[in-house]
Amino acid sequence: MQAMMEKRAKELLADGTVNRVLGWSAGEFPYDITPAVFETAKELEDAFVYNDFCAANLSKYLVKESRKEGKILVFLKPCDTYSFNQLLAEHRILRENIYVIGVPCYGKADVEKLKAMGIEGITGIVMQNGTYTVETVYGDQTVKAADAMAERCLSCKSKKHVVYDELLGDEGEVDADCNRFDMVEKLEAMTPDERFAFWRGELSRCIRCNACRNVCPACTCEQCVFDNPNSGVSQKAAVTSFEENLFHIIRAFHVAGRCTDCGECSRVCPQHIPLHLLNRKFIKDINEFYGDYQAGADPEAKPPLGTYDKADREAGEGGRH
Amino acid sequence: MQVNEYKPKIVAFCCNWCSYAGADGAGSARLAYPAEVKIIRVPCSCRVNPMFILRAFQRGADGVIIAGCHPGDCHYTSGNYFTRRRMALLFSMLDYLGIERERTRVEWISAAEGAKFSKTMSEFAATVASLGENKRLEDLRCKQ
Amino acid sequence: MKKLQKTQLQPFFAALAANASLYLPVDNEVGKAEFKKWQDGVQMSTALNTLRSAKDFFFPQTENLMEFKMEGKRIDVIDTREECEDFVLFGVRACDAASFAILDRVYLVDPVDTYYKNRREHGTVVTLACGRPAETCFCGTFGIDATDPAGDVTAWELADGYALRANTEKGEALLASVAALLTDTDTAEVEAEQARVRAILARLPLSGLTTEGLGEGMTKEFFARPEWAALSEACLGCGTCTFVCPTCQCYDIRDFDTGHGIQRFRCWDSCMYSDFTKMAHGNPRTSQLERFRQRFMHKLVYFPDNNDGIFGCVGCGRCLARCPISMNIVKVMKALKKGGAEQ
Amino acid sequence: MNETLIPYAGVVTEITGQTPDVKTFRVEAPEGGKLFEHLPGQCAMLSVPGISEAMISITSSPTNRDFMEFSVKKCGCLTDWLHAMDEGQMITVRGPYGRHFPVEEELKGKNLVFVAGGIGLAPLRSVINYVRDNRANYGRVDIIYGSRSKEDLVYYNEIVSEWTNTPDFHVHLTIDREQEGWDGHVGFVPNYISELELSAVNACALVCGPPIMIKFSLPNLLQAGFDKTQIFTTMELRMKCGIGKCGRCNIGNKYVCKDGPVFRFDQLDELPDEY
Repeated sequence: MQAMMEKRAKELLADGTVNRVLGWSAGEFPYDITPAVFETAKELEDAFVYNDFCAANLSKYLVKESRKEGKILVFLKPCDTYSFNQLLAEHRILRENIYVIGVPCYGKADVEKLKAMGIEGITGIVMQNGTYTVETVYGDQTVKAADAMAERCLSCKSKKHVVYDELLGDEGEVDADCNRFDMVEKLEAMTPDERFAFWRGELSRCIRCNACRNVCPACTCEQCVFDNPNSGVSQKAAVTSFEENLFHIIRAFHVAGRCTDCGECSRVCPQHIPLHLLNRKFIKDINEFYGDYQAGADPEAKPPLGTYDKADREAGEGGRH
Repeated sequence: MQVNEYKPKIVAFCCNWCSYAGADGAGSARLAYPAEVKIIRVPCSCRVNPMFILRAFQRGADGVIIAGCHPGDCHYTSGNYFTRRRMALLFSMLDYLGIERERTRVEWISAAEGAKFSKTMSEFAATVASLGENKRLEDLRCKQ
Repeated sequence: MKKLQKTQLQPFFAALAANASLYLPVDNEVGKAEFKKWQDGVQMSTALNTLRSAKDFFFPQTENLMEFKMEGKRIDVIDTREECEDFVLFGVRACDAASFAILDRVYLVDPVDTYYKNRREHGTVVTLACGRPAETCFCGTFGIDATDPAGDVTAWELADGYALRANTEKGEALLASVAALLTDTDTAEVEAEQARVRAILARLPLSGLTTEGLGEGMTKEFFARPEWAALSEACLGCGTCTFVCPTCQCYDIRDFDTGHGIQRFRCWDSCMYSDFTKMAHGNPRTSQLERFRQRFMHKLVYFPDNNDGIFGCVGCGRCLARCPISMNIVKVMKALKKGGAEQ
Repeated sequence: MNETLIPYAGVVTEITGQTPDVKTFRVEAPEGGKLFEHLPGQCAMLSVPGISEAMISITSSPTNRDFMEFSVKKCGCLTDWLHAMDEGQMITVRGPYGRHFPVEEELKGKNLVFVAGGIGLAPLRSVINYVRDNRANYGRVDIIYGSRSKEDLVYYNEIVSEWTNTPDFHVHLTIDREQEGWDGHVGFVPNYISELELSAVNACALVCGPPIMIKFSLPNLLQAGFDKTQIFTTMELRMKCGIGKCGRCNIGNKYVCKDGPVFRFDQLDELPDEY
């Protein structure tokens, strides 16, 4: 797939369809891959990569990149296309300056999972036939790719690209039976005290680095409320447990109905806080309260918090309670 | 020695066009409502964003109630319908985080419903009083 | 040199904790190590390093500096400083131990930061030599020896126990306080362990990285380099690298109105944030490129300039592991060196 | 042990309007007298707890034994608050911070040329009054000061009643545009420098004003024969600690709060062209 993508990128650069390519650039190790803009065939040859560790969702970079001169080629995985559509619906990206190539994804790997198996000192990873042969300074180890799959990919909602100009590989399908709300339901089934204890344990680790916010394709405000010194909310330090709660409630609330569940927030959290469980709660509630809604599936759809129905339930009413 | 009875602090965000007038109505009809209820007038119930509610808790509130016009009667046509959706989600989230859901409430009270205002506030104050002090959304810095 | 039998580890912790609060790496809810207070039954993590650095103990993410009482036109300044309690940090790695020396160069130079100094004076650091370094490790680049870390006491994990060496008076006192649990030993076992680990360190992928061509006096050379554009392109402008970094020391001072007074607190800040240099009449660093450049120039040039050539990085590898987009100081160093070679 | 981050509380005993958006605040210790000593060009962190803290230059001369003065232009939360407050209000002050103008070193015995624009006169006023109080130690003094209009000239009364009457003080005022009731010079400061035919012999120049004024004044001073080692300026950036630790006011390896705010122009050349 990497070779095929590189070839198409070079062709589109050569025939002038696009003048830049937004993709992934290889790093020091097999897994530390950085999003990058390539301008020449040489740059692509030197660093372009597409493998199981290309986890970053590139769609948010288009907010900036699509406003530059010329057209840009972007490679989007299925879940990234939902973010793309959502950005489009919110007029945050300029569609006419973007050429989308959909690329298949069978689930991305999480190097933390390898490390949790005690695999350290990684110098190389050969990815083949569903297994990873991990070369380390302590000897080689073979791992099933499925065992190293990122948590978010284990409950992938869709392998279908909802938008593209061109598709490489086969079209996947929406998985209506994905069990992505399992953990939310598990939490809902707990007592309030247990839930409170669970979230205190998780949120108390927050270091307020803002990675979750900054990576989120739905967080594209010109100025975030948390960056406004007059809001009385400190941007960079959760001084008390209250502020930890406040930040995470508001962060999730501001993307409620807009979050496509791409899972980037949890992926980037340096403290491994399962932030997606907050977003998924909103998604699940919206589905239950106002009918099934998948942000980004249809750019023309009305956002659930931007509309209403006279027969809506009352706040605090119904549901599990 | 006299033991101080616990009185919850309650913030009531009241829509200017109905519930605030409802509070007035309660006053002129000499219908009592608990003194612990502090009213903040807002132009419409949908002016209340989640941050207002959380900050009220931070600053010492034990309960927060939003009072707006009855659905269909919004001065701005549809504001309260949006309030309803937002607060449905927010309250559910607070519950999800293990924060007592009874500390937050939305009620529709018209300008003519002074009696309802008085009754609702008394009831809410009693509910909150039974929960005791807000501990889960408190900010220790703001405690004396 | 002293030796502690492995079976005596918990009694050793208990003895230390009897005199002062003892903190050591412990696995948390998600199986990652973080420094936590020891109490009976708490097991030390076997992880190579903690997610967050140990700098919190001397330079916490937030701390109250003082309070103000405001009454009419009157302001009373209340000094809320308190003498810190004695504490012991066990299991600090060589990189983090080296970071304390870097923080000292900021906070203990005149005018001394008394908040930092207080904690530094009351803390005793027991370091633990690395046994199983990771691919992200490159402390050797900055002349740090993972097999012989600094600290008040240095410890080595051996097959059947721990070797302990006091390096300072504080360290001597600490070992003396638990002398009953220790036996004398020679350095042979430690030397064998060091040789084993040094052989691994030499095989690490970043073992060849040097600081050659970086450091003092390189401001003009690096400041306007074209590489910054590509390096900073994907940067999200979050504070992850800064907050997990053991040497990042920038802070913000903010006031919080408690309703009955004003608390002035200090919190970590990040030069990666857009408001870091924002003033009432504008922001001198308007782009992420400028902010990104500041972070790395500070560690690789400005800090060495002002500190006898010592770099503001200890090669702990946390930013390599944690950056959401996998951009980090190693990539920056390599790109700057490569760009320099091509020029 | 003293902690430099903990400020003194001082009383604002007098507030004088200088221009429509600049006021001068006189600050004394609650028991009277100065909160601390300083040297010309040094700054202090002024704060109203709960609002903000900011670095402001001390505009009074250290030779003033009774109080300190700060001239503040209204341009942000803290300064808005200061402008709205009444006399008798307390504020907090800590300092002094930064390097001062070398009044007892390089400047001593020299002819001095002061070049200022707008509020930029505030830090120089400290030096000017220091020179007036130690008149014998310095030679001829030229003060070139410009602002947008006559109303925007700070310390106007002090300039015309005191500075112009000091022996061998030559004050050259200018405003940007013609204005009724103004028969003085009209034009920008940098051009005025060239028109004045200043002598660089045994002289030093002290420049402070908006960045654009500094930028265009420098070549004209060089043209007049000044060397970069004879020209001093003072700068400002966002600061939090004032002691070179919080990490935000650096230009290259220099912190403006600690290594500045006073820089000699040849020193600035060593720094990267960041701003």
